[in-house]
Amino acid sequence: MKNEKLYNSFLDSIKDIKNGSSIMIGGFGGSGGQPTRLMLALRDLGPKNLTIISNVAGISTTTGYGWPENITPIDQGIFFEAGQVKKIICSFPVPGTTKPISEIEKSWKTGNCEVEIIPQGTLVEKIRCAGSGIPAFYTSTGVGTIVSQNKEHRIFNGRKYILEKALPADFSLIRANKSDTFGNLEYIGTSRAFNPAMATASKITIAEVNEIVELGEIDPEKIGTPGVYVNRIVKRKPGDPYP
Amino acid sequence: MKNEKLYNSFLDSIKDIKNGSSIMIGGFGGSGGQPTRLMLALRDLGPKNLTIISNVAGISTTTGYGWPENITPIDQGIFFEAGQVKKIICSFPVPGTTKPISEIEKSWKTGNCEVEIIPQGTLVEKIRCAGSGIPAFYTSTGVGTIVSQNKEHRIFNGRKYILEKALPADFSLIRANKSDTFGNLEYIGTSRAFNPAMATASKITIAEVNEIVELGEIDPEKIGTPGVYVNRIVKRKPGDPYP
Amino acid sequence: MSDLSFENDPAPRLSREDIARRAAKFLPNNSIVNLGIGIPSLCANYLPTDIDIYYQAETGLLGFKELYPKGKGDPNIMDASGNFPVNIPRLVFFDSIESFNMIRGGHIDITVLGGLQVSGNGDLSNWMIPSRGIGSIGGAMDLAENTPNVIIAMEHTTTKNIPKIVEKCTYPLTSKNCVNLIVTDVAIIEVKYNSDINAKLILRETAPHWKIEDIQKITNTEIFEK
Amino acid sequence: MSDLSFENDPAPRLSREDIARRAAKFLPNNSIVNLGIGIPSLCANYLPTDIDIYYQAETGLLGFKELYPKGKGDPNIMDASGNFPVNIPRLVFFDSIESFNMIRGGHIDITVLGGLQVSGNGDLSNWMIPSRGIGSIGGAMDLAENTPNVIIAMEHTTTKNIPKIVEKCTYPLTSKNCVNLIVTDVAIIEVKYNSDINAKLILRETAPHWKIEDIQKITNTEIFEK
Repeated sequence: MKNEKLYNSFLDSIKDIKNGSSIMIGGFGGSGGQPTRLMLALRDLGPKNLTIISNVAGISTTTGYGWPENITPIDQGIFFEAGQVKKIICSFPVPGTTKPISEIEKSWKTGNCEVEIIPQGTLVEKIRCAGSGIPAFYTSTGVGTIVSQNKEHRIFNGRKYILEKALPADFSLIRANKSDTFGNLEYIGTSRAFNPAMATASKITIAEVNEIVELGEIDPEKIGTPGVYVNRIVKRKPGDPYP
Repeated sequence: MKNEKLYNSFLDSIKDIKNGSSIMIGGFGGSGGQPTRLMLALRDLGPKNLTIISNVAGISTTTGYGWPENITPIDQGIFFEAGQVKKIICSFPVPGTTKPISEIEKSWKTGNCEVEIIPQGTLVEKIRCAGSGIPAFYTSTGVGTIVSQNKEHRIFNGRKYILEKALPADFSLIRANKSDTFGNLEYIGTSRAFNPAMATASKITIAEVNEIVELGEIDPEKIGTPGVYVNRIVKRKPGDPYP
Repeated sequence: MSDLSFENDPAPRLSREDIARRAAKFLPNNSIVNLGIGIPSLCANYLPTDIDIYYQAETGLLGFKELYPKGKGDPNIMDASGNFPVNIPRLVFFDSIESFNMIRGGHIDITVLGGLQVSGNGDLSNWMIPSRGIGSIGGAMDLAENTPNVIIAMEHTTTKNIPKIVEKCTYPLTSKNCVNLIVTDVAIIEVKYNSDINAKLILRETAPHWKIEDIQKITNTEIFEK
Repeated sequence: MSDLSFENDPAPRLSREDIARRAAKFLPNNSIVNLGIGIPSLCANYLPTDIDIYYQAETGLLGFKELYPKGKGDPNIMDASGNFPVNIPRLVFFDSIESFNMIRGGHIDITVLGGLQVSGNGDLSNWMIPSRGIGSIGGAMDLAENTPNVIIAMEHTTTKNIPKIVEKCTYPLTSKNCVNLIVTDVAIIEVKYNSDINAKLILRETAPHWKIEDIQKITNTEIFEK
């Protein structure tokens, strides 16, 4: 029987992404856990007016953040350079240094895109909530800062908290080391990061993996994302130079 | 240097549990993942007016639920039989059958204890929230039922939800297969259940384990509870007859 | 055939196994399914050989099939009914947080649950008999409220022939407007929603020799021809 | 000694490395510590040999020590500064949900963060310079707001000798009333809370030849003798 989750081409796996789609991009920032091939395919596909949701975003190309030295970094900047982004929601869109200026900062400065900055823990919890049927939660992170502006405040046990709402998306592009044919994913080290949360939070989740193995070939105690959350799986070519 | 997390005796590891303490008991219900030796020690220590928090509770002794056939089950009923419980918070306190009557139902019928029944998903999320700095969240589970009585209702995206609050405790008694000397825990199969959530949610977390190994001897990709959450570790005697 | 028989029945009611067999027909290949305790758990025995289901259990388990016979198996691989599934090489384990992310997040395709009462607008009561005063919710509320497709597998009446399909549930509710299909020992009834909260019961199948009038007689709310 | 020197200084200010060395003294053995980018990340280089710290990184990493030199290491084992720690056999990996359960839940003992401004009542600004108009929050707000012990390691003033310890922060806030200790190139100052929101700055140590009057001159809010 045909396994409908397996795709042979990165471009085929994302071709229903349309103008105006919202797209989560996994990993932490840096090359580990980043779905680099899916990102390049999305750039090549070329949909516009995208909302991009990711954590650290667009700083690797200017600072080398989280990339080995022997390879030119790829990051979310490619979508800004191509004029595909209406809005980015992230926790870390610019490095401490101001030179060279990143693609995101450039796009923001010229008014070509909106940048919404969310504390990292709040961002991942908003994403988790979208995947797990929780429409909103309270956190003290951001209380008394611009993050709390126009948000509902509430006191529990004498401490002040703000209401934060679930953040879903149309597509999640994620990255793992291995997938089995059902989409159970195994991650390595810190490459988990935002991938497991994002896998649960979109209508369609697409996983870029180094290897696809048979059911049962991943140690069940090491599965980081159960296959119920994964709609499409694409394997990288052997010897792909990107980490 | 002395490792202050390692205890030689189950009784020593819990001896600061006092009358009126609130205590989470891990596992799902059944023998897998249940901290049976810590429970027996708590019964022997004898504090009264306890609030017990667990999932499926007290049905193994009447139905054999989740126990192998060759051994007499132990469950939360031991605390009720000993008159130690003021209140139990759980999702599944009685089996479908009414005979024989369980210790929890007996205690409830005679007015000796309060039983608060919470949907399982809400219960585990309330516990998780207590450990992760989230004072409250919204869920649709229980809307329109007695679970929603006296709770705040709120509509998000056209659907009705109720506000549920974090549930912390004084002590968590949990169970894992292995611990390293820092308290990183490895679980097996479905013995995870409520253990990882409860490990985070109490002032003091005490882990009953089959084996204690050196740092680095648990595959870091298989650690289910990072050691930051574990305050005390007690190893079972080799050949313990309880699963 | 069922143990139950009532003098006005036009023909025997089906057995618990028959109910499970009929409910199992509604589980599509490769779907993610959570089976409740009782009749629902029997569905697993009646799947056509070309249908492969990924069963999920609240205990933190996905992908199991066969259960060990009573007295055998590993207590560290348990389903929510307290059975020990066979450890086949496709199982996934996770903790209760993840298990209910999956359930509450609507990632389970279908749940088959038992019922004490189902109302004409799809309300379900299945966790407490009021006379007992205490009951167990377990995962039932999360499953019923959040699973896109809820199938109730139960006898059509109590052992005293009191209807369990009613205009309004009198037992404590599990979830409102949640039921999509009711499979009983005499009928298969679809709950067709006109809006989120208004529904009509549509008769889709009957047991042999049962007509809609016969079924209506032991149903306390109106059922309609398809 | 620092690159900075100002004509009214009674003696040289300490270097970034010295600040890190002084901050590192406040990290007790076996504590769980998250180090921010910049000066804080240098603390790891100045621990006494008998002190063992479990560093946590937002990336989902606990227990690391040494970092690979630039150009080496495994991108799948990364800290939040984008460095690649050496894979020693005590590392724990987890995803971002768990990483921030740990942080937001208050399970990190101490965080050492950089600062742009700290106010007399312990408010911290460290994520955006207003003139730039865009900044990065990352994990700083979660860490500052929820960690029981927040140490700020920074220069006492800007390169233009403008005080960074102020009566009220004018830069966008990271968290209010969160700072417990300020370690600078001329002083170590404790933020002593009288209530949750009212605090006093208490001078605990000075750089060689610096007196409280000298430090007060480059501090825009009152500091007190211990």
